[in-house]
Amino acid sequence: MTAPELSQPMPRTRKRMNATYRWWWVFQRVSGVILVVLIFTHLFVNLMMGDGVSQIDFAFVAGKWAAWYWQVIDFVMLLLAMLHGTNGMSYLINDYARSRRSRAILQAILGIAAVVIIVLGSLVIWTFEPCPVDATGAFLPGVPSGCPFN
Amino acid sequence: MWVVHRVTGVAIFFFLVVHVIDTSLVRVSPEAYNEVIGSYKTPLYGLVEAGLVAAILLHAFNGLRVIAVDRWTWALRHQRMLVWIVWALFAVGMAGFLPRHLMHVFGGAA
Amino acid sequence: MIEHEYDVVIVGAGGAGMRAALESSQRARTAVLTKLYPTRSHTGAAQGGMAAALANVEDDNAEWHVFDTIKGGDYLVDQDAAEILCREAVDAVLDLEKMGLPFNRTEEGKIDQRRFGGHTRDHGQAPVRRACYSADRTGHMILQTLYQQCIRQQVEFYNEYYVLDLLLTEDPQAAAPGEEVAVAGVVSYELATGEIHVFRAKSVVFATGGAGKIFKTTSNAHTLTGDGMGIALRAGLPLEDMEFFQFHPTGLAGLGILLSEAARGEGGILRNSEGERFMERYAPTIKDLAPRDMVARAMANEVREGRGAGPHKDYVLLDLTHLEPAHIDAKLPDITEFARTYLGVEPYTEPVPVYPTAHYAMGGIPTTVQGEVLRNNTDKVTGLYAAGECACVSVHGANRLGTNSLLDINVFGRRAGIAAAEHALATAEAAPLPANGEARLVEIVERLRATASGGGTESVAGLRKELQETMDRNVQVFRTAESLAEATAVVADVKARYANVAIHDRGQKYNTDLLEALELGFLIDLAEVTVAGALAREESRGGHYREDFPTRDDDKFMKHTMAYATGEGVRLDYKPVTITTYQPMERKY
Amino acid sequence: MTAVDTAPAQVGGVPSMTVTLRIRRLNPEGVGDHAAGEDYWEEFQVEAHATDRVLDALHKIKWEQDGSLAFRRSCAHGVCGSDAMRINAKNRLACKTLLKDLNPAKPILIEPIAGLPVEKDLIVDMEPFFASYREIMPFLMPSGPAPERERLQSPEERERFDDTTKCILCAACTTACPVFWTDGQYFGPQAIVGAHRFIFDSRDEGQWDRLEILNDKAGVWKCRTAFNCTEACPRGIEVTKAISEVKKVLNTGEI
Ligand SMILES: Cc1cc2nc3c(=O)[nH]c(=O)nc-3n(C[C@H](O)[C@H](O)[C@H](O)COP(=O)(O)OP(=O)(O)OC[C@H]3O[C@@H](n4cnc5c(N)ncnc54)[C@H](O)[C@@H]3O)c2cc1C
Ligand code: HEM
Ligand code: SF4
Ligand code: F3S
Ligand code: FES
Repeated sequence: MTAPELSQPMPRTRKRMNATYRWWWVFQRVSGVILVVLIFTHLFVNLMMGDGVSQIDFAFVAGKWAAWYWQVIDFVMLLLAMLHGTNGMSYLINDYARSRRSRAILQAILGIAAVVIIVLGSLVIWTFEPCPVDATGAFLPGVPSGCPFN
Repeated sequence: MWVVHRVTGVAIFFFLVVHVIDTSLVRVSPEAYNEVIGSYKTPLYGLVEAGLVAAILLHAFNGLRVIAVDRWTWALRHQRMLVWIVWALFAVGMAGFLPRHLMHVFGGAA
Repeated sequence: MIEHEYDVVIVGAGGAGMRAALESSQRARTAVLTKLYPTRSHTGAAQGGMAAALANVEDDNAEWHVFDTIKGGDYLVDQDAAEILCREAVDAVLDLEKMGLPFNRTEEGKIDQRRFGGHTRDHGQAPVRRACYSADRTGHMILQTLYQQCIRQQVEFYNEYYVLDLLLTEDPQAAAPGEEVAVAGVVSYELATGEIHVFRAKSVVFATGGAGKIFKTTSNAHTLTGDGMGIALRAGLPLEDMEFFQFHPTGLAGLGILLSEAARGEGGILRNSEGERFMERYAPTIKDLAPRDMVARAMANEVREGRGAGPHKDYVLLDLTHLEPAHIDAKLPDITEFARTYLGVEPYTEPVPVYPTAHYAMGGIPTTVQGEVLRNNTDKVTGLYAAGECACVSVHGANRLGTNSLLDINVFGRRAGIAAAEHALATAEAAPLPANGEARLVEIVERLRATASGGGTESVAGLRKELQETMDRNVQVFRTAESLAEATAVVADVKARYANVAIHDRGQKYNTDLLEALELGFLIDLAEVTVAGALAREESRGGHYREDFPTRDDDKFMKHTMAYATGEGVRLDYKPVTITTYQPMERKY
Repeated sequence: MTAVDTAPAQVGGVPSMTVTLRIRRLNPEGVGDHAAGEDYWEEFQVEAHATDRVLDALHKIKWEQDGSLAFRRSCAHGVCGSDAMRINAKNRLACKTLLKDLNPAKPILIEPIAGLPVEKDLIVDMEPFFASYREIMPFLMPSGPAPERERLQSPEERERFDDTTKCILCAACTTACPVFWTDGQYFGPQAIVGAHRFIFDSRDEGQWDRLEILNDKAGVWKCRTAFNCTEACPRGIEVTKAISEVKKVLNTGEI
């Protein structure tokens, strides 16, 4: 009688693995940790310090973004939050969209929205003009009082 | 807890979208921005804002719990306790924020 | 009716069925029919271990194992079969290890072994560590490992297909001695649809497990209704040694859930209400590790003589409190949890109430050592095989040693699988199916289903309860002519009323009500042959203890019972025991 | 009669009580006013002891009141995995849940496990569940020629995967997982438990094949650490821990 071939070794090689899902999973965690710091500072500065929410106006924003580090901080926050949020939303779409088609459509919408928001947001942060002027060179109404009059 | 994390995540996401759009108005004109921001300074919106902060706090603390659970076996074994800690931190955070915020919203608008 | 054709059909996907399938499916086209998903089979409930003289932890050899098996079986063992069992044991264990079974390990990384009842060194000198184990879930690991290998080999399973009839070319009782009777196939009922499927095959292997549900208090699953044995009996084949039923000493009192003998192997002690280690009186050498029949009788005797524990003085105590909790957790995690869950007893600090529970059918479908089924003392049924608890080789004789059954299913499951496949390969064409072969089953099913709409007055559960209670009361550890006569009468009454049984579910799909009724039919038939065999065997041997004939009578009863179902009731015949090396001696421990 | 009376022992006198069970039913062929495939609740009352299991109560209903009630069961003591069901909104084995551990004053809610197609009453189609299990190649894949005796493995190496060897494939975990409910693409926690058992077995060489499968779309990254699985597991397997160990291996590349 032949011995059973029950424990014959199987030839195999270690393959390169698709990193997409893992990468996003890690990103979700890393960005989460960084976001905690950023968002808490953001909230604290905007809502808790000084006059809280009522202090926020153009002047407040202008005051902040006058400093380059606030620009950097807010940009990083925007980017991470959007990527983190977008990926999170994409998880949800995957989970809840019933058909292949609706899944593809929703993912596309999400992707476009994310790109638009990120581009828009970064433009705003980086090209911010604390003392905007109109076509004639006059200051727009509402500019901060600190803007130089020339 | 998983549901809470999902719901808060989605809420924050939508807020963030709106928030970026309104902030981008600073590029349009200071007046437009101030106008929109001004409309946020109603008591109703103040409450919405409070809800938003609540969502962020919850999502953040719970997010940290999830990260901890994935990282350390100890946290994994004590995850139930960590859930309570998340709620406790959330309560503390809200206790620190709410009175001040509501004061600004209802009292300090002038 | 739907027809299928295979080389080999295996009925049952427990340890024996899947071990056979692994062999058969790599040689021939094989289907496995099982009434449960394979992983639900009761092999998964086995706890303590699987015997093999690996000698990993102390001196041991197959010869001693053979002797213990024969002596443990009170010399009713066929010694040629016992030799095969014990010699092939080492490979059976190593095969399982190679398939991935996670045995507990020694410090050197070898398979660990523990003590078990009746297993001794050097012909009874002292207990020996022979049971290979995986905590107290050895059977679970065997079942999982075999299932995993079946997945790997892509074995074809028909899950939730109840085999309910066997098709033979001739009526085996009408056929003359020497005349060929061959298997043609089996008839099965698909639970999901209620459809009847006929499987034609060159070889059929029965591996349908035990029949513990003829008793009320049992360690066996609700589904262990002895279908395979019942089918064989109805098809005109004999059943061997059915009066030998093992009562396991340590069932949770009142429930029957098993606490493995490993509990005693690891140092647990049985005590009566006075706290006395009473086994010292019954088996001075190996005390609590005496064979099961002796321990079960000792316990019942303690209770009978008023030394039972508890408010009704109707159980004894299994004491583990002197063992380290860490040791208990490492070696006996599941059974201690059973005590906590079901009795609310904490085994670290309290002794556990236990009482004998119906556990294992030593008897079954008679086979040769290749698993070939016999239709009388000598003639085989061509193409029909049986292995596992439903078969009787006979390696367990009058009393099975603990850990020898997991061994049995692996050794003889493998042998039956190989033999079935090789027979199929050597056979050009399966025997022709008898015309209308499924008619017998269809008729029964239709009749039962019709009762759901009226007619029929007896309830399945009610009859089953009466049957089980009488078996518990009269055919348990102690038996007498009187108690057996009472059981005979009750079984006959239940059988008569069974003709009038009614079910509720009139549906086709998942009609479990209908199947419980069919299973009850088998239980009744098996109870009948069990009682008949017990009444005729006027001696005490192994698991069969007659108070009116308290000694073993080798002159009259050194022979296997062969019970046949005939139109006029049970007919008993006898078959000689194969003795090769060991002459019967008095059994003392 | 001289044989000893071996009527079942009663451990302490347990008083009996009436309990109500509300069972989620479905008949694929229709019954009474209920159309084929319609699901509905039905209430039953049974006399039971506090120490009875939910399975005993279900049997009482089936055997004394309504034989058409369909559910799976076999071993009746929590080792075969047949009777996972939702009892008071939690996945458990009916044979391991004692009535005294539920609130007997309120009806006990019994439903089939969620996320798998219901066939009849409490019976669901287990095929998708077993398909996921088969997917992760749950069998030892050693390399090199088999040794003559056993492959050696130290007690410490054996201990690493002990927890996940206990799985009885009952599906309580997978059908409690909210991610499994949502889309049905997720293999579910059981498949990861099944893979874990081999990934951490020192004798196995097929880990990376399994890890590759679990690293993919339907694999471990879908787990949201909801812990429902760990809470549901009747064998006390730390399912979420097993999942997290698999994630760690994928992240670090080391086993
Ligand atoms: C609680 C307990 C503990 C035990 N512990 C040990 C131990 O430690 N050591 C030891 O050696 N032995 C032990 N035993 C005994 C041993 O486990 C069994 O004898 C053995 O597992 C039987 O295996 P089997 O393959 O014959 O049957 P089973 O595993 O019972 O399988 C029977 C199979 O047949 C199928 N089947 C049944 N009827 C039909 C039908 N009509 N149609 C289709 N399919 C059908 C079932 O679906 C199932 O797949 C123990 C037994 C019990 C109950
Ligand atoms: C404040 C710090 C934050 C932390 C610590 C954090 C943490 C996390 C973590 C760890 C996850 C992954 C959960 C899992 O895989 O189980 C996650 C998911 C998610 N996050 Fe955040 N997050 C933060 C901020 C944000 C913000 C600002 C948004 C919105 C833009 C957001 C939206 C989401 C969404 C939608 C998900 C997916 C939820 C799911 O799939 O269940 N998070 N978050
Ligand atoms: S891990 Fe636990 S809950 Fe899940 S199938 Fe296995 S035993 Fe059941
Ligand atoms: S419930 Fe599901 S989400 Fe993960 S922790 Fe368990 S698999
Ligand atoms: S019936 Fe076996 S697990 Fe419940």
